[in-house]
Amino acid sequence: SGAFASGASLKPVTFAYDFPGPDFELIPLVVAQDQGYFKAQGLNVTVKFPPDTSTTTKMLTTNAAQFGFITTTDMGVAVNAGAPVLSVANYSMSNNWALFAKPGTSLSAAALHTTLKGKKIFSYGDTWTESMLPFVLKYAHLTNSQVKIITDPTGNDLTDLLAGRVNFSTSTTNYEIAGFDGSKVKGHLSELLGTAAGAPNIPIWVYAVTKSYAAANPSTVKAFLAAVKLGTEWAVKNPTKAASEFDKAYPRSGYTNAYNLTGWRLTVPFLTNSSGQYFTQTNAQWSTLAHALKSISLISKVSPPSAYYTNKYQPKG
Amino acid sequence: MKRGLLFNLVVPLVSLGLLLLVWQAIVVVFNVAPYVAPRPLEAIQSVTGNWSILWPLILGTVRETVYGFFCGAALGLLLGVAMAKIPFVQQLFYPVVLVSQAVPIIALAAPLVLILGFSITPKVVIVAWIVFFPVTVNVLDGLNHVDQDLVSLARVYGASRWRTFVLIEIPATSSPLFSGLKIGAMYAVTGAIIGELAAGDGNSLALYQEHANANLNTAAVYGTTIVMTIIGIAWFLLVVGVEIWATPWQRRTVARRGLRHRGRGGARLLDGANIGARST
Amino acid sequence: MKRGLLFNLVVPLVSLGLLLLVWQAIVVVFNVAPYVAPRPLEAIQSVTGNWSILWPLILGTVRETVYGFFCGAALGLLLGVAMAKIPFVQQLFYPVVLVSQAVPIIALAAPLVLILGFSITPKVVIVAWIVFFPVTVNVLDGLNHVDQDLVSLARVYGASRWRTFVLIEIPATSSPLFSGLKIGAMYAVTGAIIGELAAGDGNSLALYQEHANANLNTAAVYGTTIVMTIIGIAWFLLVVGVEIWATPWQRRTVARRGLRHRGRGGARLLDGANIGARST
Amino acid sequence: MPTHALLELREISKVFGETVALAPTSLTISQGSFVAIVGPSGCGKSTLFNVIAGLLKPDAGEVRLGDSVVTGATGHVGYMLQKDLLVPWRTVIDNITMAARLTRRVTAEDREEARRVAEQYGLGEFLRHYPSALSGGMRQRVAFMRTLVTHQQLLLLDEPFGALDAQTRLEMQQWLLQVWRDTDRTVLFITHDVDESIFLSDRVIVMSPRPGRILADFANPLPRPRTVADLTNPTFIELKSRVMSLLHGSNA
Amino acid sequence: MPTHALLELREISKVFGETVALAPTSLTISQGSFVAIVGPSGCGKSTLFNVIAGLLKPDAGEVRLGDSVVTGATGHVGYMLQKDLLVPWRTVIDNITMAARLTRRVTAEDREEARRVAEQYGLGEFLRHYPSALSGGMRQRVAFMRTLVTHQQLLLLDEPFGALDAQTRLEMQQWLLQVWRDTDRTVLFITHDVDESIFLSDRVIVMSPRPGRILADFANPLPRPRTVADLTNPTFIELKSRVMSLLHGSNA
Ligand SMILES: Nc1ncnc2c1ncn2[C@@H]1O[C@H](COP(=O)(O)OP(=O)(O)OP(=O)(O)O)[C@@H](O)[C@H]1O
Ligand SMILES: Nc1ncnc2c1ncn2[C@@H]1O[C@H](COP(=O)(O)OP(=O)(O)OP(=O)(O)O)[C@@H](O)[C@H]1O
Ligand SMILES: [Mg+2]
Ligand SMILES: [Mg+2]
Repeated sequence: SGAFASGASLKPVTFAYDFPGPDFELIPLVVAQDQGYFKAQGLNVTVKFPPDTSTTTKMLTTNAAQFGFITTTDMGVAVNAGAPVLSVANYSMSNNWALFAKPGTSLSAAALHTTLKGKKIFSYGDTWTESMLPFVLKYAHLTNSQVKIITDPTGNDLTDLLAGRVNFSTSTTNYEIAGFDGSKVKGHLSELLGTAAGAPNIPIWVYAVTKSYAAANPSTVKAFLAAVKLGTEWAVKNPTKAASEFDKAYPRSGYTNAYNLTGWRLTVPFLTNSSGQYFTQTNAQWSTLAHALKSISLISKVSPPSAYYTNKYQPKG
Repeated sequence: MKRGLLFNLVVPLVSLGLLLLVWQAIVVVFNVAPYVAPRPLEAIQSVTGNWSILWPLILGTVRETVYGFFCGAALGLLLGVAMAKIPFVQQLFYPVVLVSQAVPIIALAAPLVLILGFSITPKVVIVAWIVFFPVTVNVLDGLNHVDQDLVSLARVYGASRWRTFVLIEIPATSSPLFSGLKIGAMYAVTGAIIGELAAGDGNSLALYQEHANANLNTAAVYGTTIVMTIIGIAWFLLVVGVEIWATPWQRRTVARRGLRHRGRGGARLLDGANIGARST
Repeated sequence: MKRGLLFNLVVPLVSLGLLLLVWQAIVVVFNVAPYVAPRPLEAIQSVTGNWSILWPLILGTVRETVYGFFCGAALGLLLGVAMAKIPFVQQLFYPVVLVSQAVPIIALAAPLVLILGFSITPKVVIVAWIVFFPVTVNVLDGLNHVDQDLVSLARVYGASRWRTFVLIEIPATSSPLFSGLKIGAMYAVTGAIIGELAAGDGNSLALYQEHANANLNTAAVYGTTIVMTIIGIAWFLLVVGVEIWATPWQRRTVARRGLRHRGRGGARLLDGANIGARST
Repeated sequence: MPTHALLELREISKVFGETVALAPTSLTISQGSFVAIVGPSGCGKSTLFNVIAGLLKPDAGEVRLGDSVVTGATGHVGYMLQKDLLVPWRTVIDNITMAARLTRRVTAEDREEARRVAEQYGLGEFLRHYPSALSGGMRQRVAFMRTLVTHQQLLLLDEPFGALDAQTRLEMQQWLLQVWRDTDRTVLFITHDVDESIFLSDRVIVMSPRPGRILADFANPLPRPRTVADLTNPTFIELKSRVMSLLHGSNA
Repeated sequence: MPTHALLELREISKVFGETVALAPTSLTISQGSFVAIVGPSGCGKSTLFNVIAGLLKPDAGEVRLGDSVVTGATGHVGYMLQKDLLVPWRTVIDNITMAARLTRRVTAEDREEARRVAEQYGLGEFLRHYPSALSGGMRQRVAFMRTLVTHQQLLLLDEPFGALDAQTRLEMQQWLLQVWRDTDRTVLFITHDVDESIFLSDRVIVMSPRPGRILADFANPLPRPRTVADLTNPTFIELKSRVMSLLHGSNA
């Protein structure tokens, strides 16, 4: 495959995002498309958006999409449910989930017990927050009944936070801070990374395929990841251009360029591990995650790491 | 009547049973994975097997549905009466009432929560928002069609406006009123679910469903959908029952404890809807 | 009539204007932050200022609304007729029809997309799902109330069943049919929005709104809500217009090009809804 | 003819927009009499009744009932229309006592009287029926009983039998005469049916086409009690032909 | 009396469940005659018409029209009821041509004829009006014209004027006689109004209470043309009293 493929012989594949609409985390894909990396790999990639975040897995297993972008918790849940899916690469390498408070609020790991006690904490009800929050509460020596968790899947945590409806919100730094910039409220959000308060430092998003697809189309999976990697690297080097390419690809997304750019810039630091590598998954990340999910009863049994992932389709270097 | 009643209970159940059969057939024939779509029995078991967890959530949803229904019904009645009685109010409010229904309710949930907080209130408001409309429109229409000669007759007898309203106009509007209530009842639970999604205290049927979905526990997703639907249908049937009880003249010859029945239903928009209470 | 028409155009506009004024007043008086709620003008500017971006999205939503409306109306009509004509079909389908509306439609969107794919189809199906119901119920009710003496008279004249149906029964049902269509029209856009949220190609008014929300661009959230509402109202008014055009006997003494008008409206459930076309 | 004036209309007139519904009209009705009013459609008969009942305020003139002026006031007559105006959600007995319910609490006596009247006049078995179970004639009878138990001295009946078929109508007329004889009321009775007006009344008032005024006021010499045979009695025929010639002019 | 039999009923009978609506009944109607049928409510008059029109199949017996047996078949009579059954969504002219539209394409001739008939009988100005704009009498006239342009020789009129007030009714009766004279049809006319039955017909058929059968068949000696004055004519009164005594038995 690859370099000599002509337009006619491009292999059509479908990529399902994790969210009903496009946002800046899709930038590596957009760039890979725009810069012709997919084409160079002989791929014609169509991007689709699921009705909700848990449908991406179903789209993979029903072959409505061949590649998917999901959270590692989705992955854990899917394997637990018997869905034959497999993570082929990390998207981000670390955990940028955090607690947030209004500008000027003091938020430190040391004083967490008194800061959170009796307060309202916003959650989208997503499994990531549900599995991270227990670590933080444990760290702060708080039980579930000593805080009030507000679960609002259709709301906007920032609005509720800024309007004083909740005391703390939970989200990932890239989305939260990019969103906050749109509010034109002065100052900076107070922020406490989950990893600074007991949460494990594990990746949040991965690229996934089904096991059968990977087994039958190893070169396609490799080609896909190779192109995405090039796209990622290009976007890391050229954040401004990358954000504009996203704007061009999705001119009617409803996001401002500023949001996309800020969001992408805040995403970049989390894309590589401590040795500067993209994509590489580890046994440790998956077993930590599986145990965390088991501890909140989200999954019934912890599978061996190899049940969740493989690095073997990743480009070398 | 006896055969009719049996028939009218059996046929709906048969047709709903057929629905389950079709579902089962599709899942089996296309060999659909359980996390994509469950079999009917799995869906039902996911409810019965977690009954102790679900029961309080169901109660919560029922509570929101019922409170919202009553608020909406009261508001609808009030507004309908005010609009029928005061032409200026009608002129002023009719456009607003219409617009209120054209607003996509899902776009409304978030601002409502922001304004009303994370209590039961926004859920009740959303349910009421859905329920009041058919009630208002039907009451307005009903009051506008009350025989004016009957109203004049009451005046000739020396009746006050209030007594005329209570004793003549309101009962004369019972049939459209109940039509409005039945439509409202049917959609009320949808409102409660939208509200629960937007204003969760972490403990609601809608969130349970959402979590089950995130969990790829598709059986529970379908199971809770069935439960929600049953809440809606049950509430609807309850209103139908109240109508049958409250408007005996629609199907009886003789006041209660009499024996003979008449076959004519009296409800309007949902005339055919009185399952189990019509003779064919 | 002239004064009436003017009056009936002005009052709704005034009352909607008042709504905007109230909104503005609340925002100003309580000094509401722009990320919580924008001022009306900001909301409107967020639409006009992004018109070239929004226009294709609006067209998309309108397309889904309209296609879904027509599919739903056709299905509703067909089902209503079949149920009225074949008692067995009514017995079998009425429960299913009722249950279909008690299912929280938002719980339905995701499975539909999974089954029907990411095309316009699931959106159309959701809109049709909402629209068909009032049409079916009203057509069924309407056909059941066609004067049977009129039908007998047609038979005495030697008319076929089909001609009797087309020339007598269908026109006799026009008033409830249009009531059903008007209700359907009003809610159609809500269906389209629910569908867009679930079945996006990343390019839809609903997603634009969702993303504006994530952006804390509250002005755009309110602005797009207004746009959606206007789509709903416009489609509703169009149906009202078609009704006025198609049922001239409801308000005219003489067939078109005649001069005199009568004040009686003919529509049922939404009798009062013919804004701009009633004389008071 | 009767002695004591119950109702007195003095120069009553009523205009609706450009329509003169009633030209100034005066009329005196004595206690206990049965007066029929005939006249072409739209001549103002119902308007006259509405003025008497107090539903309409006349543009000019005065309505006197007994010793008091009741112009524009309500609550002093029994009233009955062609439409029976029974409320479908009440049983026969509750329909009969409706006037009481509309003004005050319904007492055991009210119900007792309603039952007595209904039994006396052939509806005893239907007390707990809803009106929908009754035939047209039965419904009009209930409507009349409802009018009767208001205990108003003056009853205004506006084409009460207009919607009934001829035979039922004849039965109802005989029935009405019987009730009237029993209960000693004063009846003003509008009809389009000349036979009916003569068969029932002591006095036949003929009104002119719009603007309505009184054209003639015939005393009815037909003895009571009356039977169906009277319809072909020469006295009857003579009065009928006089009334008809006034109504149909040169046609007759 | 007339010479040529148009309609012949031979021992027609009809039972609904336990109700004998029509006892075996035979009847011959000659071409061009105007026959009135009177009888108590529920005696089977409408059932008889429904059998003739083909809406009901009799349990026994035969309906002959001209030379053919038409039992249970439709499409061979004009029919008109007390309810005018005009369709509100069609103009007057389209209502008149409705029978044509229901069976085939409406031609220019159909419309031309409808226009001519409407103009001839006083509705020329209302051709493009909707029925809602017409008075009760005008509506019944349109309904009758609709019946007329079916070109059926036999017209069945079931209490066509039953819902009209007495004066309008009288006008309609005179109008009907005029049209009948002009158009040479055979009319069977059900009514409860004995005056009406005599005023219009050549022959008055009196039916018994249920189970309906023919009690009497009177030739009507009243000369034509007839005017309102005939209503008090002794010949008229005599026939009326004979019919009434049959209808009301010992009452009369
Ligand atoms: N509320 C009203 N507003 C305007 N015009 C009215 C009103 N009531 C009656 N009229 C008109 O006044 C005239 C007399 O009406 P009224 O009802 O008294 O006649 P009527 O003698 O009772 O006729 P009918 O025999 O048809 O009942 C008619 O021309 C009628 O149209
Ligand atoms: N379709 C039917 N089913 C059952 N019974 C019927 C039906 N049609 C008529 N009947 C009964 O047959 C009898 C005769 O009815 P029909 O309508 O012929 O009487 P009619 O002489 O026309 O009465 P009216 O003068 O009241 O019109 C009545 O007892 C009626 O209830
Ligand atoms: Mg009148
Ligand atoms: Mg009949």
